[in-house]
Amino acid sequence: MMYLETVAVDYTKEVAENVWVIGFRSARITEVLRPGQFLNIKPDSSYDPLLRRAYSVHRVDGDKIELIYNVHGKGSAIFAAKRPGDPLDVMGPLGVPFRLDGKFKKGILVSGGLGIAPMPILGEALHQRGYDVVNIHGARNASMIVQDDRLRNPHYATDDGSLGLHSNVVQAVEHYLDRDHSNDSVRLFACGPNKMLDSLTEFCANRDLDLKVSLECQMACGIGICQGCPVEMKRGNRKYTLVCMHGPNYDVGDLVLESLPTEHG
Amino acid sequence: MMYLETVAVDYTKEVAENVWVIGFRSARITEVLRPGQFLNIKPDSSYDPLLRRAYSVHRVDGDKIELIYNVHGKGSAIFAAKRPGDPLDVMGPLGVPFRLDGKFKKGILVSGGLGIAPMPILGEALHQRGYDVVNIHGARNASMIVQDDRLRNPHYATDDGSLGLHSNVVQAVEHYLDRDHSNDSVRLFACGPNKMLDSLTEFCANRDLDLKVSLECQMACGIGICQGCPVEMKRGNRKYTLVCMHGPNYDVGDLVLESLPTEHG
Amino acid sequence: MSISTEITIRNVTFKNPVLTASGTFGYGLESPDYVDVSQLGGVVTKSISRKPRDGNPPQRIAETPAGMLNSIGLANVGVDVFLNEKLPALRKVNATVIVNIAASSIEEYAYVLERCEEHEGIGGYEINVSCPNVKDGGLSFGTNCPAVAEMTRELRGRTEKLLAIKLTPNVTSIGEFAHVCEAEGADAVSCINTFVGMDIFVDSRRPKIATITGGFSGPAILPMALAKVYEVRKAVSIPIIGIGGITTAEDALKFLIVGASLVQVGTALFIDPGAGPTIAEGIVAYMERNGITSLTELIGSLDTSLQPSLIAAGWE
Amino acid sequence: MSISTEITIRNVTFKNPVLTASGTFGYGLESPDYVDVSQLGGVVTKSISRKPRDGNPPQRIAETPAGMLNSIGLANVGVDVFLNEKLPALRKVNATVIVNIAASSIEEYAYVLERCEEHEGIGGYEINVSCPNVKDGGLSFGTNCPAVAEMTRELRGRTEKLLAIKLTPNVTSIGEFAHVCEAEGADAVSCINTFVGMDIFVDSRRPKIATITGGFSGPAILPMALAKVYEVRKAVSIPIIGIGGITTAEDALKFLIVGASLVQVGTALFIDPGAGPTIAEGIVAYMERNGITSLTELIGSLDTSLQPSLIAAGWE
Ligand SMILES: Cc1cc2nc3c(=O)[nH]c(=O)nc-3n(C[C@H](O)[C@H](O)[C@H](O)COP(=O)(O)OP(=O)(O)OC[C@H]3O[C@@H](n4cnc5c(N)ncnc54)[C@H](O)[C@@H]3O)c2cc1C
Ligand SMILES: Cc1cc2nc3c(=O)[nH]c(=O)nc-3n(C[C@H](O)[C@H](O)[C@H](O)COP(=O)(O)OP(=O)(O)OC[C@H]3O[C@@H](n4cnc5c(N)ncnc54)[C@H](O)[C@@H]3O)c2cc1C
Ligand SMILES: Cc1cc2nc3c(=O)[nH]c(=O)nc-3n(C[C@H](O)[C@H](O)[C@H](O)COP(=O)(O)O)c2cc1C
Ligand SMILES: Cc1cc2nc3c(=O)[nH]c(=O)nc-3n(C[C@H](O)[C@H](O)[C@H](O)COP(=O)(O)O)c2cc1C
Ligand code: FES
Ligand code: FES
Repeated sequence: MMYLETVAVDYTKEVAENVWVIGFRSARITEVLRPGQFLNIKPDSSYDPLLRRAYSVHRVDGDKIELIYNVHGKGSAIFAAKRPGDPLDVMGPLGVPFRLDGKFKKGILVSGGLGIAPMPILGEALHQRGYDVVNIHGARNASMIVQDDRLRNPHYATDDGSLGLHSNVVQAVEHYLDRDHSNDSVRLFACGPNKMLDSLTEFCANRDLDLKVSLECQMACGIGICQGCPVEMKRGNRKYTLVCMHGPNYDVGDLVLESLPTEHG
Repeated sequence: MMYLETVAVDYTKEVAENVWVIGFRSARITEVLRPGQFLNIKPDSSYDPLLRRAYSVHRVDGDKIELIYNVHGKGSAIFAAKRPGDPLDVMGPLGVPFRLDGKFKKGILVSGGLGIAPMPILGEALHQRGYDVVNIHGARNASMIVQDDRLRNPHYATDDGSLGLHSNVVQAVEHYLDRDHSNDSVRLFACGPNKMLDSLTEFCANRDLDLKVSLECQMACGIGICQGCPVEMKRGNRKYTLVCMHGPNYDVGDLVLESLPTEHG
Repeated sequence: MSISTEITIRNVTFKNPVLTASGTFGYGLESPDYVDVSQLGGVVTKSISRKPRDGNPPQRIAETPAGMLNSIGLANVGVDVFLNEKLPALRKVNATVIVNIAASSIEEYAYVLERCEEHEGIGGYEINVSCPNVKDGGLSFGTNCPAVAEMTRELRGRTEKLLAIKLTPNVTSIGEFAHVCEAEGADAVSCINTFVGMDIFVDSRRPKIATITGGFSGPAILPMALAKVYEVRKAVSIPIIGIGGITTAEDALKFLIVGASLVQVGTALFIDPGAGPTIAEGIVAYMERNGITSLTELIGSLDTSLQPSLIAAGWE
Repeated sequence: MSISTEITIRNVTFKNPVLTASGTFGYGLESPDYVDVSQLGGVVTKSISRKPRDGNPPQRIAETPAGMLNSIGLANVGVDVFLNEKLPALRKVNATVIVNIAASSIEEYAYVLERCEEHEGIGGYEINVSCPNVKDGGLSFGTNCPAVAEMTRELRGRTEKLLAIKLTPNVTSIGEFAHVCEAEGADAVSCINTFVGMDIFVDSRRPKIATITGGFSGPAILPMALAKVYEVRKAVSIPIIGIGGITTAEDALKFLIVGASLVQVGTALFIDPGAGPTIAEGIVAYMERNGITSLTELIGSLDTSLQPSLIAAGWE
C-alpha cells in the first residue's frame, strides 16, 4: 500500500554541515513503512522544479517521520526553506525493503555521507529481530558527520582524520573486521556514493562477504511507470531492473554496478 | 534612478477579504520614489512563475514600503506565503509619476478594488502641495473594502450596499459631485478595473472634467525593452505608448482606452 | 443540468476525454491502489513492438525547467507478453485500451497490429511514428510524409478498429502530415509526441542522457503543443487527440477548446499518477460552471473573432 | 592564470561571448543605469526594418511555465531613425553593435543593409529570417531553404562586415538551413529564434495574445535550443551563436560546450537587465575553476565518448 498525501511540516533544521532534517507526521505511512523504503516528495507546487525528489526515511517514531538531506539543488533548497505548518506533498512508501532474513548474526551498516539516511530504521529492525548491529559511517570531515546518539554501535571515519578513523569508509570496514571481528557471521548493508559502493563491492567480493546495497539514481515517477531508472542486472531474465520498483535495495551480486550513471555527470 | 535590490520582508498580512499587504524597507527606493510609480518584483527564484510582477507602491514611511495586492495567481500566492526575513527581489521605482501640477484645487482619488494601491501616496503628495484631497473607494462588498484611517476624506461605495453608498464607484463620484461639490475645481485620479475606467472616462467627458488614470496591463520587462505593454494613443506621433515606460499614469484624453486588452481574457 | 463528457470516435465511446499518454502509465497496471483506472477515458499503452525491448542504457531521464528529457528507448515487453499477460489484466480493471504500436518498418507495424486483431478487448490503435525507419535509412517515419501516408494506408486496410496516428512535432508543417493521415483513412491524429531536446553537465561536459538528445515533455511544452493542435485543426477535419504538458483541467480544456476531441496526460502522471481522473472531474466542473452540457459544444470553440482591442487598432 | 574570453568572428573581436538578443534589450539604450553595456560582448539591436513599424496590437505577451509568448510584431523605429539617433548614442556607450535586420523581401533586406553600410560603428549584421516573405506568399523566409540561400548570397555580396543568419527552429532540419548559409558565405548562424507557441484563456475561450500564435522563449526552451545547436554543429563549421533560454552562466556554458562561439541572452533580461555581464563573469569563474585559459578550449568540447554505463551496456 502506498499513499499520496499532503502533510504539514513539523520542523526543519541543519544537523551537520549542509546536512538537514525535515520532520512531519503520517500515521498511514509509518504504519506500512519498512526499512529501506523511500518517499517521493514534491518540493512545492511550482513546475520548476517539476519532479518529485526521492528520500529514504531516516527515522520514525510513532507517526513521526524524519528525512535527512543535503542541500545541493533546487529541490533540497526548497525543503530547507520550509517552516512549521507548511504543506508537503508526499508519496509513499515506495520501493522494495531491505532483505532482513538470512543466515547472519551481525548486520554491519556502512554509510558514506548521506548514505546514513536509511540506517537508523534498518538498525532498529535488525536489532528487534535479534541481530547484532554495527554502524560504520564516513564523511569528508568531522563537521559533515551526522553524530546521533541513537545510532547503534557507531564507528566513524573521516577523510581528513578530524573524527574517528583517518580513512575512507571502506578502509574503516576493513579495519573493523580485521581487528576482532573477522570470524563474525555478517551481512553488510551499504548506502552512499557510487564510488564507495564500487570499492566496497570489490572488498566484499574478495572476502566473499554478503553485501546488500541501497542505490540512488535520478528518478521521474518513483513507481515503475516511466522506465527512467534502470540499472543493469547480472542475472535474471531482464536486462535492466528499475531502481524505484525492484530496488532501491539489492543484493550486490545481482547488479552490474558500472551501469549506474556517474552521479551528476 | 532605479535600483535592483534584494530586500528582506518585514511582514505580510491580510487586511481585507483576499487583500494582502507586504512590507519591507529600502532607503534607496523611498528616496527617489514619486506618486504613482511602481515596483517590479520577482516572486521567487524559480522559473515558474518566470516574470516579475508589477505593484504600485501603496505606502511609504521613512525607508518603509508597503504594497497591497489580491491573491489571484501564482505570483501573488507566493508573496502571501512570505515570512519575515524572506528575501524579495525588487526593481524600481518604475514608470512616470502622476502629474500633480496644473490648475485645480481638489484632487478626487477614485479607486475600485485594488485600484486603491497608489492613492495614499498620491493623496499625501497632493495634500503637501496644498490641494484638497477626497478619496472615493468602491468594492463589491464591505469585507473587500480596505478601510484605512490614514486615508484622507474617504467615501465608500459597495455594489451590495453593505458599506457606504449602495452604488458603483462611478455613481459614487457623481453623487459626491452633485451633492455639494459641483462647482469645485477638481482633477480626478483613477485606478481600477478597465470597465470602471471606461465608464468614469465617459462620465468625465460628459462633464468636461480633468481625469488622470493609472493603468494596469500584463508586462514582461517593466522598463521599455520588450515592447510588450502597448496601449493605443489618440494623439502624438507614435501609435502606441508603452505602459511601463511612458505610463502607467496618463491623461485619459491621450489614450484609446478600448485598446486595453480585457483583463484576464 | 445533465452533463455528458462522452465522446465517440469511430466505434469507441470514451466515457470522458482524458486518456493516459503512451509510456507514462506503463501498461495501466502499475499505478498505485488509489488510482481508479476505470475513471479514465482510456489507457494508451506503452509503445508495443514485435519483440521485447530492453530500452536504452542509463541515464534515461533528466529534469529541465518545467519539463523533462527522456530516452527510454521504447523499453517494452513485446507484443506476445502484452497480449498474453497485460491485456487480460487490463480488461479486468475495466479500462478502454488503446494499444500504441512502435516499429521500424511498415511490415513490422502491420505484424504487431495483426497480432492484436486476434484478441478481444482492444479499443483501437495509436501508431507511434517517431521510430527510426530502418528501410529508409534510419530517419524517423514521422518526418517523412510519404512514409506516413503509406503506413497509414497499409494499417487502415488491416483493421476496422479506431486508428490514430501519433505525429511528431519536429517538422516544419505538421498540418501536411495530418492531412495525409486523414486522406489515407486514419480516424484521428494524436498531437503530439515529444520535442527533441538535450542537456549537459557543464562540469564533466557530458550529455545528461546517454543518447545525447532525447524527448522533451512536460508543462514547458504546452504552448507549442497547443499551437500544433491549432495548426492541425486548420488542416484536417478528423478528430485530434491533444497531448503535451497537460497537468490540470485548465490545460486539458485549452486543448479541447482549440480543437482536440480527446486529450492525453503524460509527464504529469509522474508527479500524480491519479491526475487523469482529477482532470476529468475538473472538466465537468468547468462545464457546469459555464452551462455547457456536452463536450461537442466545447471542442473547437476557440473564439478568434476580433477582440475589441484589435478592432480599435484597425485590424479587420 | 591569464584567462581570455575574447573571440573573433570575421573581423569583429568580442570582448566576451555574451551578447544581448534582438528584441530583448531595445536599442541598447533603454537599460537602467546599473547595467554597464560596455561589459557585454555585444548588443544585437531590435530588428530594424526599412520603415518604422508600430508593431502588433495588444495583447502582445503572455507568461507560460518557465517561458513566455510574444507577438511584438517587429515594432521598431525604422532604419533612418536608428542610424541617425540610436546608433550614435550606442557608439558613445562603447558597445559592439550588431544590427538585426528584418524585411519581407530580399530587396528590402538589401536596402536596410546598404543604408547601414554608409555608417560607421556597426560591427556586423544578424539577419532575422522569421519574417513573412511577401514575394513567396507570406510564408516565412526561415522555413524556405532556397530563399534563405538566395538572401544570404545577395547580402554577402553587399558587405565585408560580419554577416550572421538567424535561423528559426520551426523546421524539420535546421542543419540544412545552416548548411546553405555556410555555402553562401555567411560568417555565422544564430541559433535560434523563437518557437511557435500559443495559449488561451479558458473562460473567454480567447487567445492570450492578439495574433493567436506567437514566439515562445525563456528557460523552458533551452533543451530544444541546445539540441538545435548540436544539430547545426554537426552540419557546418562556421561559428554558431547560441540562443534560447539562457539565464545563467551555466546555461551559457552549455551552449559553448555544445559548439556555440557566442551566446545571446534574451528573455532573461526582462527579469534582470544586467544578466549579460553577470553571465560573462560566471563564465570566467568557471574557466578559472577548471583551468581553462581560452574560450576556444571550451567551444565544442562536449564529451560524447562513451560513458562507462554505455560500454557496460554493450554500446560501441
Ligand atoms: C531511492 C533514493 C533515496 C534517496 N534518499 C536520499 C536521502 O535520504 N537524502 C538525500 O539527501 N538525498 C537522497 N536521494 C537523492 C535525492 O532524491 C535528490 O536527488 C537530492 O536531494 C538532490 O535534489 P535537489 O533537488 O536538491 O537537486 P537537483 O535540483 O535535482 O540538482 C541540482 C544540481 O545538484 C546536483 N546534485 C544533485 N544531487 C546531488 C548530490 N547528491 N551531490 C552533489 N550534487 C548533486 C545535480 O547534478 C544538479 O546539478 C535519494 C535518491 C533516491 C533515488
Ligand atoms: C503598473 C502596475 C501596477 C500594479 N499594481 C498592482 C497592485 O498594486 N496590486 C495588485 O494586486 N496588482 C497590481 N498589479 C497587477 C499585478 O502585477 C499582477 O498582475 C497581479 O498581482 C496578479 O499576479 P499573479 O502572479 O498573482 O497572477 P498570475 O499568475 O499572473 O495570473 C494567474 C491567473 O489569475 C488571473 N489574474 C491575474 N490578475 C488578476 C486580477 N487582477 N483579477 C482577476 N484575475 C487575475 C490571470 O488571468 C490568470 O488566469 C499591477 C500591474 C501593473 C502593470
Ligand atoms: C518517459 C516517457 C516515455 C514515453 N514513451 C512513449 C512511448 O513509448 N510511445 C509514445 O508514443 N510516446 C511516448 N512518450 C511520449 C508521451 O506519450 C507524450 O506524447 C509526450 O510525453 C508529451 O506529453 P506530456 O508533456 O504530457 O508528457 C513518452 C514520454 C515520456 C515522458
Ligand atoms: C519580446 C521579444 C521580442 C523579440 N524580438 C525579436 C526581434 O525583433 N528580432 C529577432 O531576431 N528576434 C527577436 N526575439 C527573439 C530573441 O532574440 C531570441 O532569439 C529568443 O527570444 C530566444 O532566446 P531567449 O529564450 O533567451 O529569449 C524576440 C524575443 C522576445 C522574447
Ligand atoms: S522512476 Fe519511473 S520507473 Fe523508476
Ligand atoms: S513591459 Fe516591456 S516594454 Fe513595457
